[in-house]
Amino acid sequence: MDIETLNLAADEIEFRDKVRAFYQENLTPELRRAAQLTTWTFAEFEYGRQWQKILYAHGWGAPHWPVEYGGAGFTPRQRLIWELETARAHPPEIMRMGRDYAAPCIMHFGTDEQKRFFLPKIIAGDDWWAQGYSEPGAGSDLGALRLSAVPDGDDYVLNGSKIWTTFAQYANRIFMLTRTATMEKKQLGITFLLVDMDSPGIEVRPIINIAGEHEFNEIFFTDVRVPKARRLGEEHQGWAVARYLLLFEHGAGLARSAAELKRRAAWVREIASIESDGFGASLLDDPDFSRKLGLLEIGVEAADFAADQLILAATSGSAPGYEAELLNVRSRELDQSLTELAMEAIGYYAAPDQRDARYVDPKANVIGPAHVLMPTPIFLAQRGATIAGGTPDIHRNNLARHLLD
Amino acid sequence: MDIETLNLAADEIEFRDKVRAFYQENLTPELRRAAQLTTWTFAEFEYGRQWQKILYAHGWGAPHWPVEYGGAGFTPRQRLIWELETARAHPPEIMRMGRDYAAPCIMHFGTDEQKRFFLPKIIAGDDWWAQGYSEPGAGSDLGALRLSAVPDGDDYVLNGSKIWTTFAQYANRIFMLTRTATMEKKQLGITFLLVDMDSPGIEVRPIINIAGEHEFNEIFFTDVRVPKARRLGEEHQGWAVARYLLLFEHGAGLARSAAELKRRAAWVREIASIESDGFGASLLDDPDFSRKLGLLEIGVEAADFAADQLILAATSGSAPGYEAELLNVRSRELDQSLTELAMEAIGYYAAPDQRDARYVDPKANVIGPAHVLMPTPIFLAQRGATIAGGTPDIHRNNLARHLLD
Amino acid sequence: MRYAWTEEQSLLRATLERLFAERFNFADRTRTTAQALSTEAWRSLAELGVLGLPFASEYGGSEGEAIDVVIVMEALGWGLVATPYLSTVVLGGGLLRHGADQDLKARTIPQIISGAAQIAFAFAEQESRFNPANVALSASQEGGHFKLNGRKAVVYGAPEAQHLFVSARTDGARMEREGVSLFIVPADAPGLEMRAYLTADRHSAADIAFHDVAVPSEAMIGPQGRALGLIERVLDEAVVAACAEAVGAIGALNARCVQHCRTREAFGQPLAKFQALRHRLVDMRVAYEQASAITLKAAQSLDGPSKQRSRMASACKTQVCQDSAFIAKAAVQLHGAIGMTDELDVGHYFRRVMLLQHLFGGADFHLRRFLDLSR
Amino acid sequence: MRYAWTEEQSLLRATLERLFAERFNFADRTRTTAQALSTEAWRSLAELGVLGLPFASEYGGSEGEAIDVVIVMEALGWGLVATPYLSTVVLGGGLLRHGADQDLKARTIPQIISGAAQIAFAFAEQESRFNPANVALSASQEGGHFKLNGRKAVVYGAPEAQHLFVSARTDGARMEREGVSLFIVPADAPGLEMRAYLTADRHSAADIAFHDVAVPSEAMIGPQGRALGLIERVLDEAVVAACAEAVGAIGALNARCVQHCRTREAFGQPLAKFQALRHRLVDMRVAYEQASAITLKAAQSLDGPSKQRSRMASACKTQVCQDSAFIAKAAVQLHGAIGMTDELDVGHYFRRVMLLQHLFGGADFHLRRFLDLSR
Repeated sequence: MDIETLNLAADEIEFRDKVRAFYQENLTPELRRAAQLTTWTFAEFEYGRQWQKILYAHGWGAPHWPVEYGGAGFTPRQRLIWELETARAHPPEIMRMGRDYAAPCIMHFGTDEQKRFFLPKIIAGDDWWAQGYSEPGAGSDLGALRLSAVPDGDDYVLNGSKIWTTFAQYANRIFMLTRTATMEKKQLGITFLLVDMDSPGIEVRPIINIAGEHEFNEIFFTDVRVPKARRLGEEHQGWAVARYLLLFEHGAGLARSAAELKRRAAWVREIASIESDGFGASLLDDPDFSRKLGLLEIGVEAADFAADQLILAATSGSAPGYEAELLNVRSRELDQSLTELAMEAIGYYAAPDQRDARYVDPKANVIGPAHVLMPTPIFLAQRGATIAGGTPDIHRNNLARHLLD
Repeated sequence: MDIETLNLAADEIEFRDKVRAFYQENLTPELRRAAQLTTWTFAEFEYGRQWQKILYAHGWGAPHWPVEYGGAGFTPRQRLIWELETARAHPPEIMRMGRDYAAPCIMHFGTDEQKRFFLPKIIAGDDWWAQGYSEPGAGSDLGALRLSAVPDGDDYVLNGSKIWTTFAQYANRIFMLTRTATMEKKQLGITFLLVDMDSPGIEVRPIINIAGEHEFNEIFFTDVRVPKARRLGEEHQGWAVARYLLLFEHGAGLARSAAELKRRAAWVREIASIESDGFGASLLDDPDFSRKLGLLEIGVEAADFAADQLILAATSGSAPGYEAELLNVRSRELDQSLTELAMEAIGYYAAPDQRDARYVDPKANVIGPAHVLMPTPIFLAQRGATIAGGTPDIHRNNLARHLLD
Repeated sequence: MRYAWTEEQSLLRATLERLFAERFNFADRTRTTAQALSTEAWRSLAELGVLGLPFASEYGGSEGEAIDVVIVMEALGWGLVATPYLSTVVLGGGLLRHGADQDLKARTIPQIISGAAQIAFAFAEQESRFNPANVALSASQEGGHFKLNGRKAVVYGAPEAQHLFVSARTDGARMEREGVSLFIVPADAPGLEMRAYLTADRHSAADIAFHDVAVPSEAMIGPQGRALGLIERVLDEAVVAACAEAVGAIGALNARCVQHCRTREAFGQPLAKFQALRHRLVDMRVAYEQASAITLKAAQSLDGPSKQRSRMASACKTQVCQDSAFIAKAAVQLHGAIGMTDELDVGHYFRRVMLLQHLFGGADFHLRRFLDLSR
Repeated sequence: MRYAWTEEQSLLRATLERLFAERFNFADRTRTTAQALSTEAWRSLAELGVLGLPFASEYGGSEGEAIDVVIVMEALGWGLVATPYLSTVVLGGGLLRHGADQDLKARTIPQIISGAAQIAFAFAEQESRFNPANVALSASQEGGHFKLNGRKAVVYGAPEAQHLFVSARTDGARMEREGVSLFIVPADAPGLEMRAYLTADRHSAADIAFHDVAVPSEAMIGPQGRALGLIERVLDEAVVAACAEAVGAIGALNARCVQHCRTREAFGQPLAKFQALRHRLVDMRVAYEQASAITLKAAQSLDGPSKQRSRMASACKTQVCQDSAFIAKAAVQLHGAIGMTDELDVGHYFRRVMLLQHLFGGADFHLRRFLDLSR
């Protein structure tokens, strides 16, 4: 969505300018670079951490939270403007599992004690949460969870392992689904726990991803004791918490992801305009390349418009749901195709392994021109866009159920 | 396959020249036109009939038949040369259900009486057979056949209907699968009958196809009496006959279909070289059009080479089977894409309904230039290429069974 | 497609859908000819005032927006109702609205609205493919009038039209943008020779030959040799209208397919139980949503700046061509042999959708145009 | 792919498959570095005499056909074994076989066959993309020798090579076909500056800068300014070889996927029970068959007339790029999260296949070349 199409009222323009000014002043070159060097969901952790502290210092640490917990109390329109301006400014993506996933659940299911203890540390950027869902052998099928939590006095004793826990190496807390009973309905008997990463018996094993980066981890739990006071919601009822959390994982960020898609398309166009076609013209003049780019740009226009309609409907209170999932399937295909096109654009320079040049504080110079640094790792890492959060097959299964059953 | 790649021996060259000369002399302009005006499997019936009589007069009415029944006694190599030269000459396709499907089954399962009676009329082009397989509600699923044949004295009494019987309006005989019993295994209880189309109680209803042509029919059977002497194979064992027939439906014509694919590609290229791109050049110079054509031409090269290997393997005795089906799936996609490209090439002139101009003896002049006559009806009719003889889904099911189970 | 329709728009959609479902559904069509059907539908649309939607109130129109035309075209596509709406109201009406003088408007628009007059726009030629500047038909000035000589190809709606708009070259070489003029010509003008025919999708069209067809200079619309801007604007509107019809048609096809998969059985269970088909139906729905979105977006751009208008119109055609062809082919495939017959509406939708691909330029033409306008 | 292999060819295939499966399978690799592995593999290939396949017997080669090289490359692809075979034997060996004089052949080819010497071919530059005639690196004659100045980009095998073939411009403007010459340069020549690195698919490569690198005129291969024909012939051979490696790799990926679907369970049943996946595996197999067919056909054309040779090589790359990218992406997708890790070979195959796309020109470049050669 172009913010221009919102025809803003005077006070909304004022708000927009305030937000723009904030980004103008606070996004340092390092922070901008951290955003540009992001291949997957989150920016290099340290810079995400710094950014969250800056946001917090301005009272915008978690604008969407209720005011009582430190939220900014934006109106739906202001929230929309905030998201659009954020997309426009392109700050580093913080490790959002605490602020955007755990926190809302703690607000909804947590005890006063839990709220008092956890929420301030999250918004302040002092606590960082990992998400302990998947287990080896249980990917998209959460019903098959096996990590056991056995009640013992005031504690649960945890044994088992979690996998694909993004950025767990930086987390000091983890919210996780554990098996406290085996029942007829497999979703029952799951309990939602809030665990300290420094608990004795927790061991983190890094998993290097296809782009050569340390995104994922496997976490082993051996007789890890977790106080029952750290249970969120009822025992065996963790599924209710997980379902509630899902709302925030999906519904949120429609505007952001549409804007990211547009940024990606513009990025590819820029790379193509720099690259040579080998015959004296720019790659952008190559009929085959421009054709592929054009088709994707048109797809982005369509996805962007569809997103607009859902966002406007959402701000006026009706839930997207099914249509959002439809749009999501298409948007991820578009995004992956764009990343592939970017890699195609840089030709032979797609090949060098440039990991050391991809830190905010780089350990090596770029091999080749500057614009060849990111396409390959982004292409590789974004293969995960159709794996994390459900494969296209899973989404098509859901959508087919809605369509046919 | 290019016949050049066969490096022929002297006697084979002699044979090839004999075949070429035959086509040279006997393919009249009308017969050539009949072949060019074919949108689906068979040429305008009357010209196919004429052509079969010419073939028969030269002793080539059914070259692949055993010599005792009038076959030409070709060697496998000669058979291959014959097919390639036939593809090259492009004679009208005859309504082949009698000669190529029914006859081999009669030879294999038939009584001497049946052989003596049917085979000579087929090869002479006096008898023309329809294929009575599909029924309303039972498309690819032959186990679900319901048309009943009840024994009564020396006859069976038939009630029910057959559908999608191609060219049945020209047939004087029909071979058909009938239900004589309902058993545990649904394929059992099916009986294979050879029926005269002029039997009392048979009624033929034309079905106009998507190209506006009368290809299909529905045939209704009401108390139709068929002598038991017209049963082919054992009672309830018709499935064995059907399976045997399938070998001939699939295995055959690998070389022909590969050659047809190449002819189709050349046809599209020719149309594109005639058509204007609207900006002063030929459509063949349009980067988008040429791209699509080139990709298909390359696909055809690959399919052609794969077909060659199967043909060579087959002439040396090993059965294609699975690989043939794989190739088939791909070849049909390629062919349909080529027909779509041909229709795209002629732009606005794809629109006029030119049925009356498409007879060998036309009832109207072509609207627009001559080359715009065929693309649309061929495109429309060829949609059936992925329906008749099994949909891509059906083929993928079969192939997956072979690949995975 | 989620969209915030106004109350009037929702009412219009409902009315048209009911009309076409009740009075023009496919099952009844065997009873009547294509022409008779078209005539009757045309009368109903006139009665509903739909023919006046885009026109100014001073001529009896209802001052509708571009979106309203999209609604009508989508409904026509959904109902598979062949009418001259595109040629008469969108093309003819568009040329009148944006190009004609007061007098001509006052004489012609009321005839359109009442359903009394139909119009066709003859712009394509055998060699022109999709380039509207590629005009060979010549208009040579002789005293107070022009003489038209040449041919136009596949002019939709011409056989029933009273007035023809004709693009002609008054100056310059064949493909030059300059030198293209626009004339309005009575369909019965001496020297005008029509070969009328039905198209494969049951619309009415004609090839037209002009032999010294004489028209007065007042018959020229807009400035001499500078009609291309007007023509391109109206073709942009027609592109979006054609896309809207395609969107309606593929919406109907998707509905047919879901219905078919629920009811038709194979190997002992309904088709809707096969995962491969389930996923295909989802992909068809995704494609429909996409086509629908880009069409609405393009419609919103039609009255904006000309570059963005043309850019979005071309984006729209590019996208809708792909999505509609995918859906139409999948729909026939999914219905199997019955989808290959003239007896089921699926095959008729298929032909319409596939021929809409070409109308006013195919996906390739518009993709290049989109790219040129994106620089 | 059904193909009539000779007995020797079948034996070679079996030998290499066993060698790579037993001594170089992915599981063992964590124990050793990429370089060490490559060196060991290289030694084994030398011992088997595989490095001598394409060379004439007078230099110790075994006079093999183009198909034999395809067999080796396919096996390397299947085994995911990174060696300098492509750079040393196919590129270097090809330039020697088709371009070098007796003396140079006699000095160099035995070194290659024994495994003692490696060669790299520096042809690409930052601005050249896939056009081998786009050469800016200059070679200026000064008395009895030439001075090379300029840069070459992403030269595979350069860090380990003793000899470099370098395309340089002795005459004409940047993109002219005339004026391109070929030189052989010692890797340790003064003024030659290498930045060595590993590629994302664990091959060894370098960017090379030439500062007044002096070479004697005897170092020039073929006639001055007329090396492009030779270069294009060898690049055609390399294209087919690269495609063969890709075919081997996607064959292995398909096998992995079938295995994974049989064993991995989701929602209580093996993946191999889901129709959508079953059909995808069939499509992957169809794509593999197609890539395999066009590669063999192209190999058969390599020693034929140059136009058909180049036409089929380009057809091959165009087709194999599409099929291999489709399979590689589908394979990662189908394995899910585990396919996204460095721990499973699938991700390594994926990177190799995706980078092979670019090598010697991508699908678009070769499609246009195919079309030009089809006129």
